[in-house]
Amino acid sequence: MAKKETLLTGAHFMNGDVACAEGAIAAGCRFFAGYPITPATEIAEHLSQRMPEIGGIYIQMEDEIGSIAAVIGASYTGLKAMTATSGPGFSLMQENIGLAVMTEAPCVIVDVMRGGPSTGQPTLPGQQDVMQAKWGSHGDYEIIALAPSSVQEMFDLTVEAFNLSETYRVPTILLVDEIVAHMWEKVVILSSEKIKIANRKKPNVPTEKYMPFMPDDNLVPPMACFGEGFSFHATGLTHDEHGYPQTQSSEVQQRLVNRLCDKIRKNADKIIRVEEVMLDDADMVVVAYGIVARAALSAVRKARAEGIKAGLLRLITLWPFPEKHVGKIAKQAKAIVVAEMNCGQLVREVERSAKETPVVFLSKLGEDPHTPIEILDAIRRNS
Amino acid sequence: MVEEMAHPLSKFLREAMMPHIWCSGCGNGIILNCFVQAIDDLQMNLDKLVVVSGIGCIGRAAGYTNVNSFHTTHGRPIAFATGVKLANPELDVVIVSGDGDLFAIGGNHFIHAARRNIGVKVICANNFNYGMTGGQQGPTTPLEALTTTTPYGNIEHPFNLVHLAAASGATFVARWTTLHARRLTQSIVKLLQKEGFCFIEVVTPCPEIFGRHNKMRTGLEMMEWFKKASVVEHFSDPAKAEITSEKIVVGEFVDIEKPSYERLLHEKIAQINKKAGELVREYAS
Amino acid sequence: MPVRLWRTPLDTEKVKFPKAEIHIIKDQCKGCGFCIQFCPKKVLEESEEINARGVHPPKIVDEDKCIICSFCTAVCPDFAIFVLEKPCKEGC
Amino acid sequence: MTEKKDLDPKEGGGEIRIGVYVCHCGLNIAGSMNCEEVAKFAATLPHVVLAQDNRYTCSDQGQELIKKDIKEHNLNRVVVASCSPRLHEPTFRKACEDAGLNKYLFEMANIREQCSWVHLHDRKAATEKAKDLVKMAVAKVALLQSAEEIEVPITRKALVIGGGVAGIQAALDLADTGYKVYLVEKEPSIGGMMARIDKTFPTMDCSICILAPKMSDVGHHPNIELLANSQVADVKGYIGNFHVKVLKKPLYVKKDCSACGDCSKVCPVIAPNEFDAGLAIRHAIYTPFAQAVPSTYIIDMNICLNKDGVIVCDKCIKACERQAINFEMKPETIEFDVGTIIVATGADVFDPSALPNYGYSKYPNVITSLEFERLINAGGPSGGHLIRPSDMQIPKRVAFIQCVGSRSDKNGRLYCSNVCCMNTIKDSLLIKEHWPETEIYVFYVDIRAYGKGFEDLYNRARKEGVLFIRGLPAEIIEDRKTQDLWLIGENTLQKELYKVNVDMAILSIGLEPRKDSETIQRLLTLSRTQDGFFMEAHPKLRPVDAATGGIFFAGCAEAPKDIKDSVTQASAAAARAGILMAKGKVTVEAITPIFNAEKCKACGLCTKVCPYNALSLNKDLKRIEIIEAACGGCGTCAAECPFDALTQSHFTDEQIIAQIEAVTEHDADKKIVAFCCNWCAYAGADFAGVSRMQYPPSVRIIRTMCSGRVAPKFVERAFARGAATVLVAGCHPGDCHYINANYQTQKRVERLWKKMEQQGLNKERLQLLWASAAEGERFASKIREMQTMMEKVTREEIENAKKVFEKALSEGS
Repeated sequence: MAKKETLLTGAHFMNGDVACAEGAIAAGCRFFAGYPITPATEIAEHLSQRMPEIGGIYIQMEDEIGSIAAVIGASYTGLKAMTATSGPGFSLMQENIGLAVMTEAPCVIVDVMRGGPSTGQPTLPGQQDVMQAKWGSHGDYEIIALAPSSVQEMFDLTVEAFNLSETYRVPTILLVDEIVAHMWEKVVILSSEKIKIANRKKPNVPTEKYMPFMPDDNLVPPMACFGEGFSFHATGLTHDEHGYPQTQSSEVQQRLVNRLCDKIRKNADKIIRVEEVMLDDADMVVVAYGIVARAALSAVRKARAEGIKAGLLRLITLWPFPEKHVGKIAKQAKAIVVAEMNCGQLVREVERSAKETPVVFLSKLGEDPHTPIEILDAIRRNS
Repeated sequence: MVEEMAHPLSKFLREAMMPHIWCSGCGNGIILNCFVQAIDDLQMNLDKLVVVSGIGCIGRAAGYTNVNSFHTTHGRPIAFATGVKLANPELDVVIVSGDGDLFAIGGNHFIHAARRNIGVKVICANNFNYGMTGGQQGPTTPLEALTTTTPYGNIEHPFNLVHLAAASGATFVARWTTLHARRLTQSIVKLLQKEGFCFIEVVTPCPEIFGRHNKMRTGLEMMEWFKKASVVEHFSDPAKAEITSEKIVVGEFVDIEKPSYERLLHEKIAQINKKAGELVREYAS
Repeated sequence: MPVRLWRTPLDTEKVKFPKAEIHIIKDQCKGCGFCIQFCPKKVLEESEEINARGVHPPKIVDEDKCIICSFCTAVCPDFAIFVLEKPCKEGC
Repeated sequence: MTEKKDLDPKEGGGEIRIGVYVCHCGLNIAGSMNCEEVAKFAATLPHVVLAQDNRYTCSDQGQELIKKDIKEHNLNRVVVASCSPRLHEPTFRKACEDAGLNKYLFEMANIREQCSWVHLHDRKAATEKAKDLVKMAVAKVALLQSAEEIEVPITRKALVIGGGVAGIQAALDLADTGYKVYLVEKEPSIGGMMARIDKTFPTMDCSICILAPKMSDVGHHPNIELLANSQVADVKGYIGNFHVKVLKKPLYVKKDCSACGDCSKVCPVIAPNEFDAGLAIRHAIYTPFAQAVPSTYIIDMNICLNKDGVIVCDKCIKACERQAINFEMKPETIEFDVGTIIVATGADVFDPSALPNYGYSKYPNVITSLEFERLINAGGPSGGHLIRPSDMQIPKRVAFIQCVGSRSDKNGRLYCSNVCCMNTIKDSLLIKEHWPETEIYVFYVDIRAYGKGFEDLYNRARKEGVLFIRGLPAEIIEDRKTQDLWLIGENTLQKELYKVNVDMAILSIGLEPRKDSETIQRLLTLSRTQDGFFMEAHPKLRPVDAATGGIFFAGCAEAPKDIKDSVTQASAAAARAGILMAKGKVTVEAITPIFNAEKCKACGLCTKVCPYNALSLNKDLKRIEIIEAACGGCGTCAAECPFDALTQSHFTDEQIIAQIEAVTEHDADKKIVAFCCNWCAYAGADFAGVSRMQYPPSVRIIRTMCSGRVAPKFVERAFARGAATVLVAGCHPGDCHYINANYQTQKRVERLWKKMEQQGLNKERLQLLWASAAEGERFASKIREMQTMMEKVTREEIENAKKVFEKALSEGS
């Protein structure tokens, strides 16, 4: 493969969007379809230059609906595919994210969150799409969403997003806040053999025996692609293991929709990643993700300096929600402080998992994220 | 007279999904018939054929065709197919969908795919209304026609699809009615062999849902209308090829050569990176 | 040069056309009647029998009149009719 | 008019000196009038310095005399009273020119066709009429002016209409001479009638064997553009400059066709083959016959299953390796310019089912001579075996029946079809050749074996034992069982009835004018004779020319002919056309409009009536501009102009009025003043003369080129001068030699009728007649009718008319 030359192995100074793009390339993404939108545009711009160099496809579609649709098409044709957008575009994509879920099309959607609702504040940060990422499309489904808080993570988690998406045949969302996306930091890119890559499972049955939606033991069906000699059908309609529409059978509906949820729920432990800082003895726990987690960390350090037993639970995987981790620390903590750049979204999941433990919520909207002092005050007040 | 013999074209159909859902007198079956006939005439490599459809009665055609097929969301088959074609230019990607799917909710994708000249082939069943949802007015509903949402007669001017396709840059544009089954098959054969974005509009009877409100209660009556009104005018000005109750201009309107998006793209890729992967080779020459 | 052509041409008997073998898959028929209506030789007509889908499939009136143009096959939306050439015995 | 005193006498200037020559034309004229008296009378007329009569003015001596007199007596005007100017005007004009006198200073008085021949039995009246005619001519000639003719270039290309043997020959001759030829054939292949015939008489050549090479020559000739399956849709323009539109009907098979015939084999539709007269079948996609040129296939859309643009059956499409079949082909119109046109449209055959007594199309064993040709032909449906249709058996006894559809006033046509006798004789010998034992009867009226080698053939047939029986059968009866035939009739030589039993009867059918002759006639403004064939310019001296310049005839279009005559005439026509094109230019008669700027009010009426758009109104200069080359010379513009700003040279108002006044000087109330157009009415009057049709001598014909030239004021003048009745006569509407100028005639006459009614005058006194050059009788009977009507016109009616129109004229001027 032409992979060796394709990777920018080594240490670089770059911004989050570029790191994301490079992460995608490292993950083996060879198809990008998108539509210009601030603050995700740099991802498209960078890939428009890089994709041709590595024999990949870059296309700017007529809108975000077309972008996600093309991504699903490319995915079914055997390429790892991605699109990148921001809130408004993310909303437009929701229907076809549902299609990707229903047809189990591996793909990555990067949502660089800005201030909403609607056009909102295109150039300012936000963490307001967290719930949309989980519930945005109609119907019941589970999905995977990751939240990087550094430029290095922009790279690493993009690779991770592709790996999860390929493994579980589920659209995977990289929820980035504008600050991380536009922040410049050092990024170290390892050589390809040191980067772990997962690819979708291929069928190992004769073509005529192939059933596109017959799951194996981990509930994920092996995936054939167009042009590989398996003539199969896929549809957004409720379908049986052959992929044939079954619009009248509640039995098939239950079997299908439950499996689509279970393949994520039952594999949640394998999927979920969090960062635990000074939690062993902590009775004051801050829960944060993305750029906010970085302020939270320094707040926790300051608190420790004041003798407060503070700790940080940084969520890397937002969906499926790490409820076990929250539940565990809830048992030992007096209170849990949740800081998000929204009016309270993920805090609801924390409350749900924390049972009786009180949860303090710090909201922040507009230009600046929470300062360490703001978070420290909250720690002080509740300790 | 023998009965047990199988229909010569049945090998192209997914027996499990037969009989199809289409009403008696509906022309969608004829379109499917002509399509698989064309595949047969060309002896196409079925592994390399992908049929994509959107939502609507004809949307089921993808599933009925026993090849790689994908039934997308409403209005999106062209965008989906764009991804497929770019990801593997060796595939023959055919979109079989309806007028509402392709030109109302999906109109934006259509004009841009035509403008880019992506090498996907679009066969549009034009039945003048939204059949599957019960016969609402659509982008091709004739003026004054009665539908379940234009009970007092349609006041919207319909699209002239062939004109739209030609203006948007399609390299092959044709219109036939389901009565012109043979010519339709011939045109599909051409469409399948041409480079770039190709479009065929097939005017098809929808007696149960559309016809019944417009004094054509049976498929036969609608087919007789096609017979009476159709005029073959190859390469006539698509702008003048309107559909009225008196005249339906049919024929092949556009047949030009123009490098496809995927050809240009992969030539560029080849220039930029000689060593680039699989995709490059076949276009590098 | 317009001459009135009233005779049966002397060699009319000599021209032989292949005989048709019409296959109707009755239960697949939805009774749209296209095959009957558009048959140039009016070989078919609606039958009295009612098939699995509750419609009257076509029946053959005169198979010898069929010229195997197969237009019925082309305009059948239900893949319910097709025509083959009768295996050629002597005299054809 | 202004007398050109300043001009050279030879240009008509100076004192007017007229010479009058009254011709006896042997006894043609002198036989029914007193020519001396006419000459004496002429001598008394103003400006006449010399008048004499002689036997043949058109003879060399006659012409020499005129030349001599012009020189010796300084004549500057000449009148010849003899035959029709349509015949000899060119002759005498030439004589004048030779003597240095401008040819436009010559005038003729038509005292033969329009006087002596039509008043054979009234010497006195004829003589008086002749005097009037001479007087009119003298009056006009005095006012004539010299004129120069302008030259128009001739396009060196020819159109041949019809691809039978005549058209083929004409096309090849012209093409070989080096001219580009467009050959237009209605049928999918050229070859026509000759291609269907088995053998030719009298030499017994294989017809197609000698024709086929010529056909393929046409197909390959670099100078010939063959437009088969096509029809002439429109012809505009004039001699040397015709613009032609041809409608090419679609073949539905592209040029790529290799004529392999695979399509025909699979085509499920069959129909009787026209080429084999319906005795053999062809498919809906077919080639007319083996040697067809162009050798393409064609689809007969009348029987093809693919109607209304719907392809039901695609067998031929699938069978055609070259993918040459195209159901979308549409008729195309091809346009080009030619200088000459040869009409070789051929003839139709008589349909004998019109004669129930012969039972054709009722009895299978009654066949036509054309069907016989296909039966006896080796390439025909029976492979050359003469079989009778009922049982395919070779007949032992055969009868030929002659003159079927010819020479009969009730059953078909009056004329002799010219080829049937020899054709039957040939056919009888063909039978004898293959089946010597066959009994052959030929029932005839007269056997006409006039041509070279014909009589020998006739005698051979008699020697071979062919029985010739004079007297056609009255009827044919079929024996129900055997389907043998009984022929019953009278042998007019032996004055006895016969009842002959035969196995098969062959009707020797005649030739007819094409059903669609009328179309060609209208397109080219031609004339037809009473039998319906096209009329030549002169039966003796211009037998292949049409009256319309630049158009010629070849083959059966002009009259029934055998192959030899058709070919001869074709070569003649080609030569005539070639002469024109070789010259490269043709002079246009100086009869174009004369414009008077002072009088013009720039109303533009003239531009509206000009059939050739030769006039245009220059709004800035407020004047009319004239394109002389485009002008056809009808003069209808001059008639239309309300301000006398336009007149037609050589037919000026003054000249015509002078003629009117000459006629009406004496006994106007006993005269019919007739204005006749040169091409139809005047020619018709000539034809009446040639046919010696008698009619009253009261009529005086004033010739104009077109009835459109007849200005209302001419008619008004005639009435004002006390004329009893006036006739305006022209071509039939639609046949106008000047496209449509005679529609103006109609309008003007209708306006006059209205006026007469309003003034309480009997409008009957003004008559309008449409008569073609062939309708001599129509003209004659109109004169008779007007004579009786004239006798009823009372004195005061005439006086009233005088008053009314004098007033009108004085107001008018």
